Amino acid sequence: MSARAQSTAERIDTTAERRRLESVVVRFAGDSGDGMQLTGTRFTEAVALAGNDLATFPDFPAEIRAPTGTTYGVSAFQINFGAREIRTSGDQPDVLVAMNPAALKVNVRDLRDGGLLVVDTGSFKDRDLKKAGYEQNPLTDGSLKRYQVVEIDISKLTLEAVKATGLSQRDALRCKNMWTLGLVYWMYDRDRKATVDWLTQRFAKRPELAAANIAAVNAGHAFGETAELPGIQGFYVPPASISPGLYRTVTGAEALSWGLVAGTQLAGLKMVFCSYPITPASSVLHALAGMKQFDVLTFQAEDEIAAACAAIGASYAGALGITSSSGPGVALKTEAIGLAIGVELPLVVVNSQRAGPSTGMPTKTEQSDLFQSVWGRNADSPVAVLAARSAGDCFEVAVEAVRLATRFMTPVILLTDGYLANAAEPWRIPEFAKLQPFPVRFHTDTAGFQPFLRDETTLARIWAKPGTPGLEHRIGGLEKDYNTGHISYDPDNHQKMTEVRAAKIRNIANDIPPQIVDQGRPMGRMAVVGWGSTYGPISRAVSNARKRGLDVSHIHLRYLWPMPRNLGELLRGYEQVLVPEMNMGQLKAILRAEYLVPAAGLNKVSGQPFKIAQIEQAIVAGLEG
Amino acid sequence: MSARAQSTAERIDTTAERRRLESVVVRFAGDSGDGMQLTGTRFTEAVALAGNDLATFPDFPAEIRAPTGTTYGVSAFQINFGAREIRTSGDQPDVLVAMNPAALKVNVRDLRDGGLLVVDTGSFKDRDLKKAGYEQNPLTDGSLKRYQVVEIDISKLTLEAVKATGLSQRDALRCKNMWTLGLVYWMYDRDRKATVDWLTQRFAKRPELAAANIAAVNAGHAFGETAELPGIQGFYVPPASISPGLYRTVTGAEALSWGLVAGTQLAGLKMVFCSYPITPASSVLHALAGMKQFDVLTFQAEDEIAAACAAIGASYAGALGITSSSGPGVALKTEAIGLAIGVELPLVVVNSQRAGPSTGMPTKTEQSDLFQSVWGRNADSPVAVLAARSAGDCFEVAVEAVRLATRFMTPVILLTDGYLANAAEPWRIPEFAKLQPFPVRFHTDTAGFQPFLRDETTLARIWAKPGTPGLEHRIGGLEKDYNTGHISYDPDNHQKMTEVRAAKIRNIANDIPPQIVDQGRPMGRMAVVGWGSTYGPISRAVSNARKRGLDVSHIHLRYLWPMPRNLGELLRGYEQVLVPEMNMGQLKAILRAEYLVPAAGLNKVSGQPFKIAQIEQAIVAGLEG
Amino acid sequence: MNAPTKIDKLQPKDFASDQELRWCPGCGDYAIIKSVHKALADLGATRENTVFVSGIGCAARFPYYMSTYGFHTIHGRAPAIASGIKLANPELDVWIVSGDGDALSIGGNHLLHLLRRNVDVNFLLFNNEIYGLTKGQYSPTSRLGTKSPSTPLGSVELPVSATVFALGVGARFVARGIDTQQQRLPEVLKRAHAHRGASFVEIFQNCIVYNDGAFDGFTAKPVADEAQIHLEHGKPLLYGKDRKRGLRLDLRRLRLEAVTLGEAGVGEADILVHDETNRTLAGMLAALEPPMPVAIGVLYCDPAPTYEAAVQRQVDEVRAKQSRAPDLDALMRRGHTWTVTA
Amino acid sequence: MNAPTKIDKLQPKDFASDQELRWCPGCGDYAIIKSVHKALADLGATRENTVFVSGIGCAARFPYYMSTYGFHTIHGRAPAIASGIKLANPELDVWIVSGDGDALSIGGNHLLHLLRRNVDVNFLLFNNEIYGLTKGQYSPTSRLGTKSPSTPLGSVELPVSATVFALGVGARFVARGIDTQQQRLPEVLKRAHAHRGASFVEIFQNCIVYNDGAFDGFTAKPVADEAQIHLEHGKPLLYGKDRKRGLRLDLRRLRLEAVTLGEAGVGEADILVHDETNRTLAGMLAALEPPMPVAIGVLYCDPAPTYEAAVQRQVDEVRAKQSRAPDLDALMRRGHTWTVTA
Ligand SMILES: Cc1ncc(C[n+]2csc(CCOP(=O)(O)OP(=O)(O)O)c2C)c(N)n1
Ligand SMILES: Cc1ncc(C[n+]2csc(CCOP(=O)(O)OP(=O)(O)O)c2C)c(N)n1
Ligand code: SF4
Ligand code: SF4
Ligand SMILES: [Mg+2]
Ligand SMILES: [Mg+2]
Repeated sequence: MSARAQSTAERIDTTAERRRLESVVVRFAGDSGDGMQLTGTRFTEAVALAGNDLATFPDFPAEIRAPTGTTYGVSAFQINFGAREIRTSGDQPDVLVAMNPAALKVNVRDLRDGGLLVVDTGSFKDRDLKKAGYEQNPLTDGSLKRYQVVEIDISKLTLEAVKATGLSQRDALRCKNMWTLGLVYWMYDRDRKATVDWLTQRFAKRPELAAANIAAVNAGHAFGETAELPGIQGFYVPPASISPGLYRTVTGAEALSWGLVAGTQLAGLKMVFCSYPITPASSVLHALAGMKQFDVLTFQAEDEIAAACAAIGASYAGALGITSSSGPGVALKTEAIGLAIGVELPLVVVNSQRAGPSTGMPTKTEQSDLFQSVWGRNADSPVAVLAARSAGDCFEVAVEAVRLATRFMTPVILLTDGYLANAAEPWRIPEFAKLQPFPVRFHTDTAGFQPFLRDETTLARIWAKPGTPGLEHRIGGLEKDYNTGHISYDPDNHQKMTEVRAAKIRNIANDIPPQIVDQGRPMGRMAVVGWGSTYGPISRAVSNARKRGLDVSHIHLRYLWPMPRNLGELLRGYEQVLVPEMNMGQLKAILRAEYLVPAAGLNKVSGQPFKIAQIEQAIVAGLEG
Repeated sequence: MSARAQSTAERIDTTAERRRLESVVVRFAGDSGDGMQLTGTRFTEAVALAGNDLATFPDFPAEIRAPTGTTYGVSAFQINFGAREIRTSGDQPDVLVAMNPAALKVNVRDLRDGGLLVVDTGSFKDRDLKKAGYEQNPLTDGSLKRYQVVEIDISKLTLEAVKATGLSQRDALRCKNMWTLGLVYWMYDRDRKATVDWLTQRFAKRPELAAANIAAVNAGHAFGETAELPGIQGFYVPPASISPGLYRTVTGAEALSWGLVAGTQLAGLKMVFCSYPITPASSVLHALAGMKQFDVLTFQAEDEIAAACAAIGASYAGALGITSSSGPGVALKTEAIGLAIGVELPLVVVNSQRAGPSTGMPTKTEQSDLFQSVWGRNADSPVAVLAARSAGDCFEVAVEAVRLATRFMTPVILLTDGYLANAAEPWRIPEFAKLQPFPVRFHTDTAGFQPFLRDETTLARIWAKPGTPGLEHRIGGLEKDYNTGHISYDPDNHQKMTEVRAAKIRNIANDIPPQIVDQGRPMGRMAVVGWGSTYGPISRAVSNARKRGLDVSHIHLRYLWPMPRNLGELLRGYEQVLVPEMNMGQLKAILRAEYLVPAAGLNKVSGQPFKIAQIEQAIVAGLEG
Repeated sequence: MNAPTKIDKLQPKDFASDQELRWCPGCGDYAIIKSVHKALADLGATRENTVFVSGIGCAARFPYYMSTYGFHTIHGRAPAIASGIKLANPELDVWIVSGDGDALSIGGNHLLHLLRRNVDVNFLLFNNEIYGLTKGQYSPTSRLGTKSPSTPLGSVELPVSATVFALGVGARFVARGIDTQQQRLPEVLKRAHAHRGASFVEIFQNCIVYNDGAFDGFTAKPVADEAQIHLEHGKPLLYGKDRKRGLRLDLRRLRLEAVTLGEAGVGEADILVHDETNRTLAGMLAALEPPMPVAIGVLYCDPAPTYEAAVQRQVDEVRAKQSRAPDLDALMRRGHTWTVTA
Repeated sequence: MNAPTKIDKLQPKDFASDQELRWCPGCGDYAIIKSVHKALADLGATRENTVFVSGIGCAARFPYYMSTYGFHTIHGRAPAIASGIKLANPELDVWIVSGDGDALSIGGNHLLHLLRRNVDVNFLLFNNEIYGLTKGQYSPTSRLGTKSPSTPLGSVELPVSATVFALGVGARFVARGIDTQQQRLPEVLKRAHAHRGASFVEIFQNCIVYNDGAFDGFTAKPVADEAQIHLEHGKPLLYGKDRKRGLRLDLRRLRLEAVTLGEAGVGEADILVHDETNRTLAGMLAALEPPMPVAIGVLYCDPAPTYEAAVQRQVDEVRAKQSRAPDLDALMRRGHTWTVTA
């Protein structure tokens, strides 16, 4: 199947003279004031419109606005795009654009040997070098000889390009990023039109800025075409074979927000989304705060405990309460989640994981809250735990979380991470009408009513909401009698209730699809088992290993608790089980505990996603070593 | 070895005419206003003084002061005492004293078939029966025919006995419990003197009450001697063989408090104990609030979070911060514990577990916070986890918790439970001078100082306290550079720091004794592995099974994380591993995850301790089934 | 809060649930629940639209004893849970019952924000100046020197005043009642209910077991008349058996002083008139402690828009602007999209 | 708090750590840290006995930039951690630095109890009326209608006033400062330091990125003189360029009114005199908002015994009563014991 992307713009065919590439990894790096995220986002769009598959990795500084020119103020955006299926943002950039010495210093070690390094010499003044902590000028001291260095005075060229618009020097220099983008557009033969349109719209009220930025894009592009600099060469990356449909780029935070809205709409419920800001979870709050038309209320609570409790209150009153945070904030919600388990109310808890322990590295990614999700509560307190594997997958998983929470009257923890939240990827937009509705039926029958009547199949209790005449009842965190719902301290009853709570959650396994094997055989020498945002690198690493002829399969879990009912048997069919995780071995421990399979861990806890090569090496070592 | 207990009182030898018993289980049950806990405590003392081994189980109502005569207002105290080693409070009472119909209703089902049931007919009026929810009088409807029922109008006999003291009827009736105690003293030939002394002292300011109560004890005793009621028969329970030494009875809460004081004294530190009241943890706060002479400060914080944080602040400032709570309260401390892990400060977290989830059954016992302790935090956040097996063991474990916290600069979670906290057991009092001191050495050397300098062996960081000139430094929850301690977002550094935090805790395994086998062979057909307060019933069940000739061993863990370094190998030496727990299988999961041993669970979640028979049956089923 | 009037109005007893009351015999909570039953009956409340929410504590057992909807939650968090309930369904008539520990120790922050946000609920704080349920430890309202299991030598912390706190965080309705005042308390509760927005009512409640007689200093029969001042908006601040005593503003020291009519030239004109809408006066009244008379009744009432109404208004405005049903498909297709064909 | 005087007193710059300041260029925090350095130098503070404790937020980065001891803890909990520090070592001079979210959103309850208990620390609240670190969401002090990422249509909650709150929960020292007032702010900090017990200082701090100019209404040069009133104990409440404006008590409405000397018969005698020890006056001053002048300086100062001293006193008393070293063996042997012999 061959795919072709149609954008509104006409594509000029200049492919003839260009070198064809299957995929390429570009990283834009500069000061946080240099607009690298914006540059990356625009480039992503252009690349997507050209029909490439792609993956991105935005890497923000921890500080809001670090002093200009410092290493900790460096902001970077990496994109991997290609003519084949792209599964990660790329192990190593082929191209690094460094807008200043600090950006160079922080990023250059990642560039592949022989890679292209574009630097703005206009920002390599002595002061700039000192701020970045360089003793000597790296452009002249020979330290960059492993790379193909292209020095351009982008600052000066930009100033010239936008002179006509009469901007102040300061404002004019802010167009540097667009000049650079223009140059890169030329290099990869990507269309400027979408960017030009976007700039026009963005600066509708300040046309001089629009003009200047557009002039910069065009000048950068023209520079590529005319300046015959060694290294600045035209490439061609053909479109990828992508399933047909309507596409957009989406971040995990966006897809998650839309998925939650879709889910509550499918359930026929009002959403009360309760959160307290925390990096990297806040973007979901921000997105939903702007979606009031869907009967979405957002509540910025005084803290995470209040957020969880307000969500529980909302569910009690017959809406769907959702709460969202990151690890340390979810830790604070623990006691409240216990209440939701005890009173058996639906609740969705979104955890955008970040590097810990404690405050850790808030802007860096990690998947180390799995233990907390599955087992991190006092008492026997089972809940369902799901994880999204990619930005787009966040949508589906969010819908599923809402479905399970309402169907089983239980909290559901949905795990994403800082990487998923921020990374953008192309996404085939679903059609709402094609999603299966799962309308909630509130209990209204007064005959034989008690609040803990259970559905025989799901074991879920009924949902009787305040305002319903004749169903007045009291619930609470104390143990309840199985038959009447009243407070009970009876020993046998507590045993029975504990068991039914556990059975209800275990039962979910009968309501979810059996585990499929993503790649490879359903048995064999090795299964690589992953969850969450490691999907991309695992998938590519397994592909690569399989191309080498190794007998290895990839299994990726969406359901972390309960696990799919066939998983134990499936895993027992492999000689080795390798579990790559961005933590010290949490899924590994759960798999071992559940299935007694000798799962081994591959653990990366650096705040950075896995590189494909790391996983590939581990597979090879396991099978050939 | 034969043992003889010497009390201040002379023992009258009436053993000749009495039936000899190896052990006996008595339960006193009555209204919460009837003074059953006091009765039990006095009886415990008399029995201990007589040289028996014993174990008790106090069972309070959940309400502060439930209305008289209701079933939920029933308070009970069970004691198992004997001429042999006593390991539990007994599966089934041999004797039940029921002071009113409600007490009968709640407790009678536990009495063994043929057991002795003593009821106060004076409290079996129609109103009393109705309050207890009896439609018919159980004394006359034949429902008690499986038991040997002894009906005595204790109310009336007590009134007569104390008439001379001129007390009001109300006050006089309050002596009923002492009358009953007198009767039971006679039955088991236990000395009244300690009780008489105690009453005299207790009511020193109200001699008429002392006189009345003493008269009641004596009258009950005399009644036993004279009234030839069938069933009221004299028994003789010879002293047990007990290691020599000075003994007292102690509750877990007391022993724990003393152990924490001993530990901080051995470390040479001031203790700052920070807590927020919660059942069943408050008693430790209460005990320590009265121990100011030992440089113990207690801080009743505004909530559990503040309590944990204040303890961390105290440790930062160079004292030992300790915080104590129960499951839901410990859940709230999670984020703060993460901070202590991140900044590597000593902290002891005591969790007196209770039945959950959520508020659950606050007055009932459970051991379901193991997951929370070992794995219940966001991020990779290892801490040490210890558990006490008995009231007396709380002392030793508390000392050990302080030792590990200060030696390894880490939070240590110490698990007890509601049962341990309240149950009293005889305890050989340790001598403080014989305990090994482990004085803390604060860092003072300014040369090459940085706050995260580590000890090569323990990997613990140094402890440099504010007030020390030249060591001014900043610490915090953000990731720290391994070498300088400054904030670091470096990927490799985070990996290294995560690994060193994990290694430091794993290292503790080299600092603790290897796991011993409590009973049985160090390999064989089955190991029964327990932790915490299940020690008693497991121990007896394994003894019983071994007497039947079954090849079964008992292993009881004090160190839940890290586990003793020989444990994996040890467990692999058994064909079966059975893990009885008062939860749904938490240690079981950890053992499976750690050692891939096919541990099987025996799970009781009823808010009540295991019965010996339950465990014995499971052993038999496993080995013979 | 809606209070639909029905033809056959419910009686006080109709608001009792079938559960046996399990407070200690003699506990002040028995009297309070009676007043609540009466107030609800007087208001013509319905069971189905009334929700009682509580945290943990003796007071917090309250919902179990009501025949309305009820939610016994976790310690200190009832305000947050109630906020969620009101966001989900602003039509419900929500009452929160809390103790001094629940409301002002662990729950202080949630109460602060509930009052500040002005969520339309009635918050009843049963202040017994002790932790009842956990067996008698001192609480944030316990007086200095309180001996308790955790403070065997007496507490050393200055207590917080519930009403001064409520005013300080911006509450728009602040009132006080006494458990045993079976005539007055229902009236205060009805005022609280009538107020749109967060209504804060402190009720002095005797804990017979752990803090018996804590309020005798101003509630005991013999002293009550002289030790309490009952506030009425627009009426002079007079009190005492013969209403001969009154409160005057000491201008020099900017504080209230107790004076006697007819003595030292004090006339009616010297006596301050109660103005519920004056926060400064409310603050001074709230701070009165024996030997000054303790202020009972509505200290402050000055309505402002409620939180949930404002939130809902934003939603409604957005929805009103939409020409057609909100369309998730359209939203997801906003911005740049592209089509891939086979 | 101890402040040993040394021969070679440290200079302001000596209190800076070796870490580069990482606030946004132009952030008000730069000005504040300068004032703190100056105040410490003036006080003759030592680095080793000074501890800066903070929660999380931009403001909370403060400790890293000080050459003293420092503890950057978790969001909202600095008051609790500081309490533990003071219990362990009352000799330390503890400063807490917090933001409006840290102190009044997640940390409101801990601040309440810190102030109520009167722990001897200095609490500095950098109020920028926004969540800086998490990129600009509204905070509990943000004004009604604040547009932020979480309130795109404007916030609908009434803000809490930091100083009114502090007074409401029983703080014994309440003051205000402005980031850029490099002369005045150190003086306020020194007063806070001199006060034994919890000192609460609200500092208006400009967040140039997310809430730029929030306080321009009363801090901008052209308006400052007429829009601020600087409080001095015992001095009349006058303000304005020529000190012609003053505050008078409107007796009928029991509130402050702004008057002009010489106009409408207003004389010096009509102007209230500032009395730091009067809580009612402090409350009225704290509540002043534009167009009334904003009160800057020490609003309230009325010392009471500190918490940690009272706690320590109980310990000392117990220990003094002990004739010999405390004996754990004796304690464990108290009550009934028995000996088992072999
Ligand atoms: C998280 C948590 N911490 C502590 C407790 C224990 N606890 C229950 S109620 C209570 C305080 C009760 O005092 P108050 O709120 O004044 O209510 P009262 O019992 O006096 O009515 C405490 C500390 C708990 N249930 N949950
Ligand atoms: C438990 C927890 N919740 C949330 C956060 C995220 N967070 C960090 S700082 C902050 C608020 C910052 O605002 P403020 O206290 O006003 O300080 P500022 O940055 O404005 O100085 C938040 C919500 C966190 N770090 N920890
Ligand atoms: S302990 Fe006190 S507050 Fe609780 S029920 Fe008993 S009397 Fe009432
Ligand atoms: S975001 Fe605002 S408060 Fe934070 S450092 Fe920047 S300017 Fe300062
Ligand atoms: Mg109370
Ligand atoms: Mg702020």
